[in-house]
Amino acid sequence: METILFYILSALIVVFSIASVSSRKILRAVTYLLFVLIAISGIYFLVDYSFLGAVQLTVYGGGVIVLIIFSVLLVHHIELELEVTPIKRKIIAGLISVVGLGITLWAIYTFPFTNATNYKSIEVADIGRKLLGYGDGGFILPFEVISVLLLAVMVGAIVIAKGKKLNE
Amino acid sequence: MIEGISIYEILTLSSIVFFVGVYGFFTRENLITVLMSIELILNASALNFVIINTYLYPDFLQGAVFSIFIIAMAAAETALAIAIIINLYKLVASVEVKDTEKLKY
Amino acid sequence: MDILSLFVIVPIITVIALGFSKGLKQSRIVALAGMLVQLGMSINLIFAYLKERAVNDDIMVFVKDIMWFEQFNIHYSVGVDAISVVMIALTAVIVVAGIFISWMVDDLPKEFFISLIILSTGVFGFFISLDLFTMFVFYEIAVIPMYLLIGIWGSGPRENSAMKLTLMLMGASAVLSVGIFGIYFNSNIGTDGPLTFNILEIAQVNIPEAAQNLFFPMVFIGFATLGALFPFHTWSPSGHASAPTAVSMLHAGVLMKLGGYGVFRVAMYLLPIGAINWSDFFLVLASIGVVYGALGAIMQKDLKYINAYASVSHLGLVLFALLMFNKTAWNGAIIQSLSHGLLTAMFFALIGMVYGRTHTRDVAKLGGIMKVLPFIGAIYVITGLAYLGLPGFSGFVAEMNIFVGSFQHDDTFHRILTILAVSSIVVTAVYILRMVGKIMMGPLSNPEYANLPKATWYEKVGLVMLLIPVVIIGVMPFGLGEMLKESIEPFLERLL
Amino acid sequence: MNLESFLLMRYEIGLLAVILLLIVFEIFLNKKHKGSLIDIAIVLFTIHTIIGFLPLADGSIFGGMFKTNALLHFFKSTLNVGVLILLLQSADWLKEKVVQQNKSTEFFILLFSSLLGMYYMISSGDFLMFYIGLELATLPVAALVAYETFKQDSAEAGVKFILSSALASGTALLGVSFLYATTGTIYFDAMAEVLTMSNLSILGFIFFFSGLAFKISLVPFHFWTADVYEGAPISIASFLSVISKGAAVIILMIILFTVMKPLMPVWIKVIYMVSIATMFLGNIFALRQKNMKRFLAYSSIAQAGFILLGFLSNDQLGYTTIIYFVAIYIFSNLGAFGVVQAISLATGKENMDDYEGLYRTNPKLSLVMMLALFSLAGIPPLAGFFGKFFLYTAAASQGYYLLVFIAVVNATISLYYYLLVIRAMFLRKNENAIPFFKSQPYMRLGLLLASIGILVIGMYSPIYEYIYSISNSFLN
Amino acid sequence: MDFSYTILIPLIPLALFVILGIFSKKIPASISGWMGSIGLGVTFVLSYYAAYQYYLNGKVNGVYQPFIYKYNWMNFTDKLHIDMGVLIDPISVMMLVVVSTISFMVHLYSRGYMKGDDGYTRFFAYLALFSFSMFGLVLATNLFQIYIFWELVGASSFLLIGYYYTKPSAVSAAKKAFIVTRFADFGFLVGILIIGYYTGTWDFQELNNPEGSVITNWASTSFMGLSVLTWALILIFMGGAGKSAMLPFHIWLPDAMEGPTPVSALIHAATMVVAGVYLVARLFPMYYFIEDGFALQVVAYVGAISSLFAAIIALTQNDIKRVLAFSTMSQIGYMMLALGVSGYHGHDGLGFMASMFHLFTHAMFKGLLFLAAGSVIHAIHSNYLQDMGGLRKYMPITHITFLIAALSISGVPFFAGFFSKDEILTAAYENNILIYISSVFVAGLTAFYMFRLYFGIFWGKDKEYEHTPHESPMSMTIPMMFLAFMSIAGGYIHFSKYISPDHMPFEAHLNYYLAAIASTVGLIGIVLAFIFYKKENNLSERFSHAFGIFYKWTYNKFYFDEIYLFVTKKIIFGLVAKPSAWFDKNVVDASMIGIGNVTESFSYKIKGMQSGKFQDYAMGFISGGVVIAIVVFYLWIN
Repeated sequence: METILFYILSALIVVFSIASVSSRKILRAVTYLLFVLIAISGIYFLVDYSFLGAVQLTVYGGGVIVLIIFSVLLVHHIELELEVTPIKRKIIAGLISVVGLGITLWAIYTFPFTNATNYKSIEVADIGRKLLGYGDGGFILPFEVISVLLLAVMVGAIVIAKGKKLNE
Repeated sequence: MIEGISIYEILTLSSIVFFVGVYGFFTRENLITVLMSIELILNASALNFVIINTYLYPDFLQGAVFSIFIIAMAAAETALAIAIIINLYKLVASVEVKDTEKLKY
Repeated sequence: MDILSLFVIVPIITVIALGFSKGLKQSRIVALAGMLVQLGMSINLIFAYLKERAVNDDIMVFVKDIMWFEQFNIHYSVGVDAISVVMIALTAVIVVAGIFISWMVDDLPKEFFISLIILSTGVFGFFISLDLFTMFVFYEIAVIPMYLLIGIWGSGPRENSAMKLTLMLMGASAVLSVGIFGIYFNSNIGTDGPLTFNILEIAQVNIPEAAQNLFFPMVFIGFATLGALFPFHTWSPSGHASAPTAVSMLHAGVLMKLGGYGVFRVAMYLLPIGAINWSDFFLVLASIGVVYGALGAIMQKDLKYINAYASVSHLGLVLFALLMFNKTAWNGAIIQSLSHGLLTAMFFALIGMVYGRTHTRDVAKLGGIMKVLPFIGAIYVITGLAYLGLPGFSGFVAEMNIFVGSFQHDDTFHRILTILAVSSIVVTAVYILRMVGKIMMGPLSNPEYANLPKATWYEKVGLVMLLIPVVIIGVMPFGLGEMLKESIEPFLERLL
Repeated sequence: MNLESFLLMRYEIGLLAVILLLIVFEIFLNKKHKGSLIDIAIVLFTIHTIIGFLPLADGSIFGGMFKTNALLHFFKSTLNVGVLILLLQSADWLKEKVVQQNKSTEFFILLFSSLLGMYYMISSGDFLMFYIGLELATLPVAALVAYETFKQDSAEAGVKFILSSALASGTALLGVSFLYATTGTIYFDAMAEVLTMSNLSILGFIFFFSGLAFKISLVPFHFWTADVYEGAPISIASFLSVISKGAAVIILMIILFTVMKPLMPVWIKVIYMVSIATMFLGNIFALRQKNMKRFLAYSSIAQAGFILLGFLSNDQLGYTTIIYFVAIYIFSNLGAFGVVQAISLATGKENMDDYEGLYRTNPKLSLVMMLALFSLAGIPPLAGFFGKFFLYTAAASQGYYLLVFIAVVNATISLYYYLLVIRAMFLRKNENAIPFFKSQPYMRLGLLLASIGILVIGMYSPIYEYIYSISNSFLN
Repeated sequence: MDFSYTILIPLIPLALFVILGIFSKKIPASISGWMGSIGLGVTFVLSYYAAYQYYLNGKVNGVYQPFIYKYNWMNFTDKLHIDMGVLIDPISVMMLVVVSTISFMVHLYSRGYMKGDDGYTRFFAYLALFSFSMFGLVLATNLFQIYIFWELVGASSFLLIGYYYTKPSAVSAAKKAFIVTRFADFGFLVGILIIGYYTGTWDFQELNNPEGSVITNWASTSFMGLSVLTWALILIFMGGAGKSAMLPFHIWLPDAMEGPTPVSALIHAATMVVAGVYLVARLFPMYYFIEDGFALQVVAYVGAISSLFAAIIALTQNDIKRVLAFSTMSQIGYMMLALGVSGYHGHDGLGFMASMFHLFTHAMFKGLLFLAAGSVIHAIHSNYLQDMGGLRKYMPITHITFLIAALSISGVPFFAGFFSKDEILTAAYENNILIYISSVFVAGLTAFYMFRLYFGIFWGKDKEYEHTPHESPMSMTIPMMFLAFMSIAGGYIHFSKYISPDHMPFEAHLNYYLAAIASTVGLIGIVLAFIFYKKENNLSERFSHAFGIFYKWTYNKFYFDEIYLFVTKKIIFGLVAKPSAWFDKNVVDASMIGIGNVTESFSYKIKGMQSGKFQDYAMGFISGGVVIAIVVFYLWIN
């Protein structure tokens, strides 16, 4: 059952991600992207990491995609079609991607992974403890630092976005 | 751990997503769509971390936590990128890649 | 303060003082004062050296050694032997003469003298260095001001010439630096000591033959490019032609000597086996340079080009002699360095004076200058004759030492090459006389030249300063030769 | 965990305090006096810099996520000094352009958070902290690159920078995930113990390396550099080329020599190739540049190639030389960018042709520029010479004579284009040369500090010796 | 016996040169002329005193002993060094006399001749320099010293020929003289080097010792079939031939007549040009003993051919100084051939003695001829025969002295030339009949062209002169008269008592039979000249027509100048120097510049990499990573 589910999700992910990067209608592309993100969160749920699945859905589905849609709406007419990429460029890009993918897969498949035996699902509480722990294996420091980062990015985004022309 | 699915399959999936994102990054003619490709790339990485954690090293939650940070970071990045793109749009009324080719050689 | 470091410190102080001076008058006085002190010190050094030599049998005397970069075992290490002493004296004389000749430099005088003195600092430092690193540092310090000197105060295609010169020389120094690393990382073979840059210490070890064969050409080409080794000489004609007078003087007179000196001090001393293995190859290049430079000089129309090619020929002789591994020839090489330095400086000074008055250096356009400028004309003729190796002048002493020494080689091939090199004296006569005959003698080519201003006192002082040592060496070579030979010996022993 | 161990993060805390204080001042300061925020920021940062020089213990906190040692102290202080000089040099620009738009506090917040990111990045003990530090160092700069919101170039550069860096960090993340997959840990110390050679780990290393190489602008990961430098405000270009690159080099060094040690045979090859490519391409592109910022961008790419020579020597000599050269490079490049900044501010001119005849009108500026460029070119007795010479020595000590040869050839090529600037300033005479102008005191102080650095760091050997004495502290 | 005072003989002129040279502007003409003359007068006295002392008392056991005073000047190796010093032996003393006499006379003469010239002091400085160099050369104790002064002589000759330096012809003549002799000196120097290498010494005493190791070991090394020492000697002779204007290095001598006439008299008649003869004489034992005199044969034939060749050319020249120049060349050829046919011991050394004898007498009468010619030129301001005629009325002293010299050179009995020439012919006759015949023929030609000159100048048609020519002042005529006296008296010195190759006096007698033949031939020449040129007639033109092409060739000096010009301009300049300059510019230099240009154009070619599209950059980024990965895997797997 899980196997089938996984393959379905995988198929969705691959198909929609390809659709997302090749669709000429921008809003459709955004939508496909949303599907990909949702499908990925599905995989998170599949591996019993529901917390992350939820985060994925909220942050991406709720935050990022909306942000993108807003910006798309701000700068485009809804039905605007994107410019066609020259075929030569597509071929080269595809070639690089395929070679890169090939070498990555080759590296992966030549590595003898041994699955862990003590599989357990990831609990939110564990995550929370980790995030706030300051001893070994604790992640309080990155947690704090990323808050600074978010602050800085916020400041940056605001200061850029509010920018006006000097002469005005 | 998904039954019947080894880590190879999932890593293959994430790699495909990654390189689809890369392909998108290469070929999209619109800055916002390029940004979307980046989301694919970052998602692939996050997926990797989660899968590796659960499949191989479930004792520690490093990968799992890492992926949370990646998602947060992706959001921040996107926000800032969009701010900058919007600013560009204000200046040149376009978000096409071809309008960002003034600086060259 | 030890007697040698002053040779670097005095110019630095002079440069600083120049930084605070204003206008031409102050600048030239400051520069002159500083360099006169330098000249006085260098003359004092000769006597101090002779005195010290009498009681001190080391290869180098007045050795001073200060640790600089401990991790690399880089020292600031100075010391002199007879060869450095005479080269230092040569430099001091030419610098002072150069300042006299540049007495009236009009454009940016302060900067001119600063650059000139920085250049000479590099040269002085190079001659006193015992450490390859400091030597290399001073070498580059000496090269770089050339760019500004030629570029700012030069004439003709000055920018391109300056660029070509700087790049070729720095390229050569780049090659050289690889060679120096090769020496450095082999400097503790067979001993357990640390790696070292000190020439005298490296001379104690025997670098493996393979390494010597690899690094000798690098070090040799690195230095010899500065000594205008064929085919790496092409920076020299255009560079000289574009340079202002004092710079040409200093450059041909002193800077190019660094090449031969470096070959002698570093390449041959530290890599003797490599030197022997490569000697035939470079000997052929040097011989070609000797004849080829002379032939090149025949066809030139610009006075400075003539002189530049002549320098290629004469300095080719220095390298030629050095590659003969013979005491007499080496002695000749060093005297040739001195002699060529003085004579070529005189030539450039004279050309500068003629050019400054007539605004042309085209042989075809000049003529009969002697009638108008008797002093300059007379010195010109004397210089020409000295240049072509007339007895009584230093050139003769040098060339004869080289020829006789080289001809003592047991190998027929070397002797045949020597005869080839000797043939250059004929070609030299041709171009020197052609030049002297055309521009100094004959009818006045241009009526406008009839009222050229006569030589001024500072020009005369500059020329006479240079002429005196030429004559002294030419007439009384005995002391110099003995002094040099003693210092040559330890270097020669490494090769034999 | 006690206060003392908390104080190991003194730099970070200090900088955060500066940021917070600035926000406070921003809130309470009268609108008319907004200009004095700049002075306040400079004073605060100066205090921070001075405090930075106080001695500090080595240690590791947060379970090894944050490490500190003598080398990092030294380097953070170096970065501080660099940023201080940069601030001094940009003070006028800020006053003239930024304060008007009422954006100066934000500028400092962004700049300082980026610096904070670098602190964390180089102090990091695991890949997560490293990643966050990297992003914290990068994202605010992206905002700063686009800071001149009224200029299209600035916006374009911002777009290019943030999108490219996102790709780079994505790639690096993939690489880290592979490393994680092969070792099961993201901690440096732990990974160093279990890392072995395998296809996946090598691939992981390469992807990770490309992410970091992006920051250092190594070929072929460098393409963004020139465009971004050209479009960005000069201060930011300077910051990118000097501070951010320097920090990235240090963390690259730390990671390569600690975590990646088992992969050394591989990364030596990578470094070798990349070094040659970087030197050549940087130089060849720099040859024909007319815009000074672009010119300096390519020059800094080439310089990065030289830095890589130091990586080939796997001993204290190599570490020392890398740090030493980075310090020298910081001062030299700051000198060059400072002059460009000063001239751009006074006249708005940024092209090499505009510099013609500069010496005759502005001798001091030209001299600083000459010092900086000659230092970059490696001309004695300036610091750059010593740095480069020691880099060559480091490479040659492992027998890489061919590479050293290529490097010295490249140094000669680089001399060519540095001389082109010298030519414009000194050799050319120009009727319409930039007229004489007097820079503001801050700018002059900034240039003076840079010049002193250029002159002193090289010849004054105790500096090298000090670095040597601390240089392998990061290995423990 | 002490000859150390002879060191003063070169030093006095040197001092004069230094003083006059440095203060040439300050010293007025009147004083400098006197200074020079007095200085040379002193050397003149010293030389004669030395000769007197040496020839009377210099013998030990009937052999003239050399006296050597020297000090070490420069060391090359342990063995090879250059000494400076004086060597007193018969030939050097004889040369001292010749040089000091002529030099003194020329100094005296120049005071009148150069009067009013603005370079007066300079002229005397040059003369002093020349005298110094010539004395140094003569007194040299070793080959290298001779080479040193040899070069100095060349340089002072350059200065003196180019004395009228504003005259292009003078300048080019001076250059030509210097360069041609320099080329010959190249041979000389190589010869010296070879001798230094193979024998380890340059000292004449060691080289010339017939029992010494040098001469006994000559066969030790050979090169191309000849002993290396023979090669060395031939090369040294090349140097001598250069200075002495032997074929094929003679071309500079006629042109050198551009110098002031006293200079021609001093340098190009009496002293410098015989340096080559002196050099061969100096090394005579080596020439004689090594390879059984092979090199000496070369000397003989070169001398003979040059002698004939020059005499033929002299027939047709119109510039009186050039005629004298070719005559000089011809007479030096005589001296050379005499050396060439000489033996070593006893009476066999006749040729050697004759050569020196002729050198002596020739110096006197040729010096006189030049001075007289100078006097004529001084009077009418032209060098050309066609501008002259009938001058005997205006210039009696010149006329008489010229006649004496002409008779002397023509070998008319009882004049000095007769005696010396007779000895030469005798020596030739005894050794090589071919050379003898040629020499006799030359004797006839000599008489003919000398009297062609004589009649042409002093008789012939009576010319109308713009300014009536008048006799030269006393300062000029007195030296002429003195030399006229010597041109007669010199012949009565018994040279064989003083000079011989082995330093042992022997007795030489006139060979009346041969003398008669030579005198007859000489007289025939005079008579023919009388017929042709005594009165104005067109006989000479008819003859020149009759000889046609041969006349033309002769008139153009057998086109030697043209050949040289061709060789230098076309071959050396055109085919060697020019291509090498081209090569330098277009290959060596261009390749250096080319490296730069290629780099720069490469830079422009690849600028497309930085296209401005950040996606291209990203492609570079990813593909760079991929390529590195592929390369690394490739390297790592292998």
